[in-house]
Amino acid sequence: ALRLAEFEARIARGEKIEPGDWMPEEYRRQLVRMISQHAHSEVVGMLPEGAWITRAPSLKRKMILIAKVQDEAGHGQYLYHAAETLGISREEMLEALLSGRAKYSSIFNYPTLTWADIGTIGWLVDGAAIKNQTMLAQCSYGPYSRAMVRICAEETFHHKQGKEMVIAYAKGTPKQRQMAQDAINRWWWPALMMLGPHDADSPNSEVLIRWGVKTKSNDTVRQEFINEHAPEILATGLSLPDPELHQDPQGNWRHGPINWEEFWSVVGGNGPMNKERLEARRRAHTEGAWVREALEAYAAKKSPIPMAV
Amino acid sequence: ALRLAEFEARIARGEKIEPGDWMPEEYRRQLVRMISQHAHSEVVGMLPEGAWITRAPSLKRKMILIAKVQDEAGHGQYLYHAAETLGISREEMLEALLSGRAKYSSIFNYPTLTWADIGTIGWLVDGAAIKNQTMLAQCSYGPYSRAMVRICAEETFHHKQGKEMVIAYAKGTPKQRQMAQDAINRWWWPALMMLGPHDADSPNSEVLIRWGVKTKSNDTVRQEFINEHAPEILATGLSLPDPELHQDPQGNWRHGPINWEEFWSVVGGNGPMNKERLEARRRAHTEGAWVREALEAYAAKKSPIPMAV
Amino acid sequence: MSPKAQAALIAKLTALADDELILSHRDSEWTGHGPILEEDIALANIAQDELGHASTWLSLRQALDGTDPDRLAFFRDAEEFRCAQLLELPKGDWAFTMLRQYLFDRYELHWLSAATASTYPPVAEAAAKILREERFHLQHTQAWVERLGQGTEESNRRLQAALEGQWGYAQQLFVPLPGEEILVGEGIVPELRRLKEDWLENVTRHLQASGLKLPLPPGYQPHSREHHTEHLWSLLAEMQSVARWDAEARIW
Amino acid sequence: MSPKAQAALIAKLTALADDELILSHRDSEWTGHGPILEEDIALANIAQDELGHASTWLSLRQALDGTDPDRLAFFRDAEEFRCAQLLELPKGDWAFTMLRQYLFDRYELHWLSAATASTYPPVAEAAAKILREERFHLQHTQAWVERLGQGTEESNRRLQAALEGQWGYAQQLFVPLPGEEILVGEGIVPELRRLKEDWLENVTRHLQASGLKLPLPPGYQPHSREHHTEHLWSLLAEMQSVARWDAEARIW
Repeated sequence: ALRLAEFEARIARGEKIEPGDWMPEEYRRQLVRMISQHAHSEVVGMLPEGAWITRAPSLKRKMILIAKVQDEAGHGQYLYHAAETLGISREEMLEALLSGRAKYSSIFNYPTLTWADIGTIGWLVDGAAIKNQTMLAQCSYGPYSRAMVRICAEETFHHKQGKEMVIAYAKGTPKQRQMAQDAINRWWWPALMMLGPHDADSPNSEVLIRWGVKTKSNDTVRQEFINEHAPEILATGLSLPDPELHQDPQGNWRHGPINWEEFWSVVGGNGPMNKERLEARRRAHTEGAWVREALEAYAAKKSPIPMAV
Repeated sequence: ALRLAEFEARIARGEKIEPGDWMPEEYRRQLVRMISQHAHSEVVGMLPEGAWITRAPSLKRKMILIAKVQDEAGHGQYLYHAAETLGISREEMLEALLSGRAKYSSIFNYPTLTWADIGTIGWLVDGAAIKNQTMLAQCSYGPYSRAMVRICAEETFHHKQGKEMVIAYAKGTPKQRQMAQDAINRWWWPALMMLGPHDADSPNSEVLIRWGVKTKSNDTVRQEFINEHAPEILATGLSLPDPELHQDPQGNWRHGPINWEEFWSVVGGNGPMNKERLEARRRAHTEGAWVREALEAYAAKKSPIPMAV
Repeated sequence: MSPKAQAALIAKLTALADDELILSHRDSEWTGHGPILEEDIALANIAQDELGHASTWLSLRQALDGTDPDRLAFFRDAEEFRCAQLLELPKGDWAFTMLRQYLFDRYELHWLSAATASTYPPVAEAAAKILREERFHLQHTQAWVERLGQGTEESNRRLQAALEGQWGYAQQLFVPLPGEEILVGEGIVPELRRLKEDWLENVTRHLQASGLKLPLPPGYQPHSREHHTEHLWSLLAEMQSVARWDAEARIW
Repeated sequence: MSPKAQAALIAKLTALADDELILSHRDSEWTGHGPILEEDIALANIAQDELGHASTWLSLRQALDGTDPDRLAFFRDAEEFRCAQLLELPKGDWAFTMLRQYLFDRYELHWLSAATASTYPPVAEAAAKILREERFHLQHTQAWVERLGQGTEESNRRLQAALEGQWGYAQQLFVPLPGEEILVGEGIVPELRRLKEDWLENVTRHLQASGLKLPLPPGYQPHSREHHTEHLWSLLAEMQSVARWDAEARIW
């Protein structure tokens, strides 16, 4: 109890908790859950976007998209490292993902149906992620906080590129405009949902806020996201699929009711792409088994010189 | 020697040899070789054309192509049955194909690169095949002869459809015309080659003609093919890739020198598609193994009621 | 027919055609790659029939609004297609293909049987004609489900996996189009809700008798034919690649 | 530069770009599906570099004849592409992908090293720039060939199979284009025949040291870049599907 008080005092003073430091088991557990979930989201998130690299309609867009998806793999890597500082191995985390025990962001269980989805994901999904990550960059756990700072910088770049793309299509040909509108219609609500349940329904929030893991509630972050994105999207001439959306006297953009039934159904494994995403990861893992075995066999032969993989 | 004389006398009288009849071992061996090779050609021949079913540019063409490839599978089936009457099993024949010991028509080791290849194969490849098969319909071995009669009727239909398609594109848009010309350029020589080496270089021809298996030499059949097709193709306004091609005073269309080096290289396994064709067949066979095992297991459970597969 | 009913009928005929066209595409991907030569023939035959049915439904639409069937098949974009998502899923293994064809054949049989009583004679006649072919398909795929379900452990496992992957998608076959109630009201097409009971009872009985585990959790169930899977874009990119390759060509 | 040399240089730049573009396409098909996360990153990096090189060569062409690189990449048909067939082959397994990249990297290293001495400064400069990246690629893929060749029996078997599938195709990298002798004569590009000896010696040594069996029978060797494999049409149908989807669009 003394150690807990000391721990909470450090957090209250704004100090960062570092890997060697004492921490409550629940703090460790919650961080492992959050960071690994975040890492998995980056890795699974490569799938819906990666599938469009081969179809990108210009050399420039293709280059931007490969670089973006590569960054996501890189983010997954930092985040697995950050989680490892809490005493869990990458293998354990992967096993939890592939067995379906671990979660990843619900948003990646929606399909990418047209090229405009790529811009829209950059603008809305990365936009929502940035709001969340900016908050997490203040996190009390040092490695997670530092990973977030680095990731946020790159995501801001992706966000800008996505926005630029959607705006270009909104001003483009009728088919391009229609494709952009369709993408906004499909991604708007899932982007709001990905910021998590309303505060009243968010079971972990209280302790996470007390320990400085989260510094803002889901609804606060969501409001920040809407306040930035709703007017910008409307300014392009595209519409948003929420007839109740309006700005209140305080200047906040208020949304209509969110379909939480859909959210929980997707989180529970019944989204359009849950099965396929997990199967794609499992297939990559299974089909890569012989490669990993070959690397181990080779490393064993060549030891003591360690192999850099 | 008496039996051989009797056998040759029957053939000389134009009688058909039937499965139960006595026949020289060499006659049986040559027929097994030819019929199984012919069956394999039908089955392997499904691959270059079948790959375009999903890309056929109109509902009518798509329908015609599925039907055609299905017919080829059917021809494969008749021919395997015809070969089985000579005491070889389908499994043995398949094994010979998949191991690379058995041959199939060299023509299917060329790639189908554009949609016009489909029409061109119908016109030239089926056209060449028909010349050969019409000759084989006179064959002294009853089951092969009857299979040829049936197959020829269907191939004549495919030939007509292919010709109609190429003529339509020859009269079509510039891109269609160019695509048709390119296809003719690529398939003309292989079609001439598929009728086999010159008579002087054809090791099996003599005995096959004596026993009434073949009733015409390779060069004779090739001349028939050219005499029909060269003027028809030229009449569409397309050209043929043989600068020496001309009609002689007897009315025969004479071709320039054939690149036999290429022919033997393709026959020897080094054509553009040899590896891929064989691998596609092997993959289908391997991936279908569990299905065939399931059928056997099911049949064993349900016996004595025989299963109709 | 009222203009509203006509618009609804045009939409319905398109959806019927799109189901058949896309299923035919997936089936035809097997051509030359089947596990047994005889099955290459049988599946090519089914693919051909389904393609023929697509043409039939499109020609009924053509009679109503003059649209060219080839333009509809080869020049519509993914978001304009109205096929059910079940039919877009990649061909998978032989168990996946046979099961999908079975679930669809069984649905089609119920739908066509009821549609022979359509008050709109072209639908009634087309349904009667197609029904004859579909009985053969069903016989064939029903037998395959039984053989694979009762074959080896491996074949049962693969079929069960296919079922788990398809069950939620199959339910979409019974979701009516917007406006379909008008057609049902006028007796032009059968009501899907009713057919679903028969279908469910029939397939459940046959799947269980074949050794498969049911009921299943509902899983993801697509609810609108305006939305598709990630696979449709690529499927159409391939299917339409020749037709769209030459902007000037009018005749193929 | 003479008009003849200019035409030959345009053709050569196009072939250089097409090789990189198609290889990049095949590599990028792995994105999200690699055997190890770190390798997803490394291969995406290579794909990105190759795409960058394609852009570089196309921009050199643009400087000569004003052609827009995007039009060349997205609106040319298969028969107008001038890539080597090796690069069109489907991605295969990890051994296939690593080996192809290795054989190509090794060829490119020799070519680029020689091309830094080009009498046409834009080629010399581009070669020097690209060479820096290619050294890293080669280091990476060379190490992979060794690891897989000396890893397990399975990895050796797969690599050997990949080698047998690619060996004949790889020889096409050293077949000059029609007219290329003009460029060689003017010192604009290196002569391929000479590079081939170095390449052959280098790859043979490394492959053998990695436990692979060489020499191999020559197999099929494509001899003209005007002809392609059956895979190119489908690859382009996918690659160009968005760019061609909207005939009016000029900006993507």
